[in-house]
Amino acid sequence: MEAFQQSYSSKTLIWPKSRSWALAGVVGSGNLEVLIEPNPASPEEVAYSVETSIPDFKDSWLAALNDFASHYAIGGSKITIHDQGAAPVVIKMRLRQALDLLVSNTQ
Amino acid sequence: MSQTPYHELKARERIAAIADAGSFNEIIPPPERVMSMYLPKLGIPVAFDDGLAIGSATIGGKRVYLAAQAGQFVGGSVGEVHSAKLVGLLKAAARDKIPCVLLIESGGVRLHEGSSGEIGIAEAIRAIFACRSVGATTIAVIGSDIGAYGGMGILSACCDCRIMTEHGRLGISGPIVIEKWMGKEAYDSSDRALVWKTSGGKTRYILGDVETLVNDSTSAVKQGIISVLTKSAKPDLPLAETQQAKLQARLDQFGKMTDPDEIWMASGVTDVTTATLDEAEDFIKAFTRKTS
Amino acid sequence: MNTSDLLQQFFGASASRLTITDKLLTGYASVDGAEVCVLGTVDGTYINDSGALHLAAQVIDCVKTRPGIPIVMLVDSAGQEPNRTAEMLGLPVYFGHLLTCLEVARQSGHKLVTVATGKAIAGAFICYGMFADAIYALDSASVGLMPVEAMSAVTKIPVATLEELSKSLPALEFGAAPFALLGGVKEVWPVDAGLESKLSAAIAEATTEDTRAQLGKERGGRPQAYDVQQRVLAESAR
Amino acid sequence: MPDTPRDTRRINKTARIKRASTLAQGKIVHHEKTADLLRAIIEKGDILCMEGDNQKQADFLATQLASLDAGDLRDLHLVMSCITLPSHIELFKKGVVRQVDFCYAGPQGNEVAELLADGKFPIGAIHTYNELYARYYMDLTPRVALIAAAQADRNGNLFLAANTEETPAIVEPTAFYDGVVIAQVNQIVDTLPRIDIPSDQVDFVVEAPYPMHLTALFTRDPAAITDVQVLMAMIAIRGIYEKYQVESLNHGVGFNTAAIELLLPTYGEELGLKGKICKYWMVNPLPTMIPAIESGWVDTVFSVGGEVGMERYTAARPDIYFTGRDGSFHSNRPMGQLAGHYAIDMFIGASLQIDIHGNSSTVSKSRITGFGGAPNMGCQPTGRRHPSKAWLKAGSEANPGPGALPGRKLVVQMVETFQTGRVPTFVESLDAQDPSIKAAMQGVAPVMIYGDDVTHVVTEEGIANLAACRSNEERTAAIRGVAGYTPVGLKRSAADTLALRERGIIQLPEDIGVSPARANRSLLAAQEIKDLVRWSGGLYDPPAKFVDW
Repeated sequence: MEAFQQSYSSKTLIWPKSRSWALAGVVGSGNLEVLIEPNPASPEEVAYSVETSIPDFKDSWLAALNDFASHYAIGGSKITIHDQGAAPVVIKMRLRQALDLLVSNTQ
Repeated sequence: MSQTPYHELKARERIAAIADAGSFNEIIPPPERVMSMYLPKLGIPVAFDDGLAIGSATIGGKRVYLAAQAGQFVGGSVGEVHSAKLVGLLKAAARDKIPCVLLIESGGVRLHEGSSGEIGIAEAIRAIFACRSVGATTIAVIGSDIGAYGGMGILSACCDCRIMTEHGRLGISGPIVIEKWMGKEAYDSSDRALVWKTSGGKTRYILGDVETLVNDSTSAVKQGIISVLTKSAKPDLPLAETQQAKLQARLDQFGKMTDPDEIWMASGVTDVTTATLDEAEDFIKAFTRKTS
Repeated sequence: MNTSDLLQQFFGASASRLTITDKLLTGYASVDGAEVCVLGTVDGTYINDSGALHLAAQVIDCVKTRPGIPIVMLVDSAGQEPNRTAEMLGLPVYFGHLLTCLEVARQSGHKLVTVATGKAIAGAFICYGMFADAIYALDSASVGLMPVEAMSAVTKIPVATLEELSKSLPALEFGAAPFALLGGVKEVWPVDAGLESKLSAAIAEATTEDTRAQLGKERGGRPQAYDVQQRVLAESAR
Repeated sequence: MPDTPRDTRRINKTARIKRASTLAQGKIVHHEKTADLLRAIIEKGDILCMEGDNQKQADFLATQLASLDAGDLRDLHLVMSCITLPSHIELFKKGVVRQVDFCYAGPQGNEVAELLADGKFPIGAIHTYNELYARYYMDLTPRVALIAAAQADRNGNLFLAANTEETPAIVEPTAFYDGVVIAQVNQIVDTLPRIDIPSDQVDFVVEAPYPMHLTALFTRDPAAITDVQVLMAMIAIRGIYEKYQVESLNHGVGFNTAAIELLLPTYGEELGLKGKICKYWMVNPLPTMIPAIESGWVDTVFSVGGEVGMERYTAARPDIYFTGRDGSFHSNRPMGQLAGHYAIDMFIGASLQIDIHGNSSTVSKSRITGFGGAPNMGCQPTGRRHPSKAWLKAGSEANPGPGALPGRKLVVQMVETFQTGRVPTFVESLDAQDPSIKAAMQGVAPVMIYGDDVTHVVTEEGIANLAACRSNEERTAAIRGVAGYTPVGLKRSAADTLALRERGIIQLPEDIGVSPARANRSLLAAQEIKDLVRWSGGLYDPPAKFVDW
């Protein structure tokens, strides 16, 4: 297991009134779960926290997380990830799904 | 866009599809981070919900408690937190006398948490009977490839009702365990056709172990749940005696058979090949027609 | 200790009234002069569909013919029998039926007391013994999910790691004492120590409330279970 | 030298046959006498061919051969397309093999690597299929061939059923150069459905006690296709199939291309591509093609081999598949490979490793697999002269020059940037370049497909058009541009990537109108094996290991 935290600047997310969190994905082989929660203290930053079962992959993680922070407005949120060896494409897919779930009105 | 089959959905997607829109109110939601204390010590990633989402909801307008297991997370296995959430929910159902619907996808006790999950399942079984004795219907929905095995197989068998799809499997020992025990000649676990014929929804339906067999779609599963929400099987002497006779008759009639197809045929299915491919509705119709 | 000595310890001379068929124990005996119904497994046998049905028949008979007498369950079974045809015939449903019969008994006022006398492993323990109002184990009994070696083989976690961890996590340890720490067993009894009177007292104090989670918390073996259960009950009541 | 005899092989063959004559009734030998037959026929130093590929195996004969004592089998030179069975490996362990020339060792790849490390695997060369078949007519003609057929009649005529595969390619050179052909058959019958190999070319027939082993190698369960693979399939359809109007093609066996097959009736239909692309196929009867065939996408399919469970379906679709006069499916490996070499617009397949030059390989130090047929198709056939739309368009993008071909076959590598377990697909240098591996191959690294032959690399990130690159540096930058978050990809420069994107050499999903949000399994025409059975009208009989109902 490896754990690390990293913050990146990102445009401020307009937090929906009805929701305080969103979860996407499941922890399982080659998969991960992403929990996005508000972090109003830092509106222009996203704070990532990652726990992964496959170590020595931090460079790729950070590159993918940084890309996501620059492509989407997620400032003012903290994102926690539990990972069991997901490929970067899955990481980005789940981040996007969590964001979609958050801003959509469905549950 | 076609509807995603029930067996392909993840636990939370199942809840979203089965509960009336917007009605699910999660108990101990993910941000609460009530997670396994065992897995981190074993170097295994944890899940925010420990592989079980629980809450209250309405289904077809009727209030229920609802739980869904995440089969992807350590095989849907039942550890200490997972089982405690389940037990709490069942006790709440007994207290409030409302139905409890379990969307099951589990290989049984989580070995990584040792006897803790085993006792948890035993407690959950006690709680199921507490529900049954007050008429709070307990419903096990089994429609995933992982199915309901081990302790969760036993637990499912204790519910008032079981709803299965042809993808669901209900058993105790899994095919790999049996293959190791009996040898590949007796049970080839890679022969999935045999595995499903042994434990799958259709055979369970034929033998009368499930209330209803439904198509592998969320709408069919939801309809199935609605159709049994008011059914209950209070544990009393007549029920026990009827079941005793039925299970004895099953042993007498089929006990010497080894091939599930034999059971199908002896139960009145004339065209096994077609019946194997049939959707649940056609299967039920064909089976009822043949046997009536 | 062999089976007949053991039964002697629990039931004195009345043990002779019990029957063992295919390593399944059934019948009626007395404990401290009071009649009880007995069902159980012996010699670490595997329990299968017909075995479960055999025990269920005993429970039904008891409810019908001996209203209200206590039911004593003795457990010495290595597990459910891994067998394809038993699975095909619906083994979980047979076990579920046995449990249903026991619930019928409970509802009809029969007290249910279990003593794990030998192996009390996995499904074999779940399918009747663990369903009792009160559960005890002899100190010599092998109680738990599975031995550490077997757990290691399935989880791919080295035996040494599991053994080390089990010092702080009794759930990973195998045996009656750690199982008691989890609340799964109320009390561990030494063999040869007045088992009949212990059993008699156990029957007397048995109640239908399931207190295992609370015990597990008090004894430190299951630190999370009780609080989580309570929390669900509280949150759902809001 | 008029006295030098010029018929020694014929005389030798006569002697061999005579030695075995007491074991046979006519050409028929009882299976219990198989070991004796092999002992009587095989001589020291023989070039011995054992039939077997990634699907069909002369497994009974191979097992019988492996049961012989080392003293009975000396100094053999094995020629065989695939080293697949434990009994093949057994011969090397016994130390009776002087040299082996082969194509592919997939299932035994780890064993081969171990034997190689122990110096017990004397490789002549690793070939592509047609390359080895060609050498059967030149310097590697078998002295004895052990082959497999479905049925024989009492005269020794053979019926090969769906899996003709390479049997004729082995039998013909052997039989016409005085070698001995021994066939194992599932059954001896009075009358064959059709004759695929005439008895003239067969010396002995053994009815094996069990049917030959057949692997359902080309069956891909749609349930295992991921959303990411759907995304890649969408990218490939828009960025390559549609752009070049690919009419004739070969697909590899992976889930990536299975996803494409299952998107044709949905996504492809929506793009209006039916009748414009994917009409002529050189592929085995892939179950995942059933929906496309049933929706009228496909004109013809020719195959190198059969596929377990597709017998009734193929027989019922003779407009699509090649079938015999008996009505059943027919295949032919060398001819299929030939078609895949000369007559297709596009080859598309996957690989385990791709380096920064576009070279790919499936070989690692712990696993020696070889080539099979991919290089025959994943290459530029410089002997091709007939034009097609796709061929000309791809040619127009490639390096211009007075001596250049006017057209180009599309050779597409379709890979996820990471394999399972987060092993990067893109590497600076292939494992195949390892000195110990090269040493065993006379200094030549076992490259599956060379970068110079590859026209496109497709990943979940986008498409790199390698053919349109004008320098090696550009090609490397294009590969890095689609290599995602692999170490190779992390080394890209944003400026290079942007410049290549402006020239259309790198294309991201949005550049070709692909919305990743739509990349979902629900877009597949079939989501599980049972859907394929339904599409086939019940004609497809999936093997038991693919059934979950």
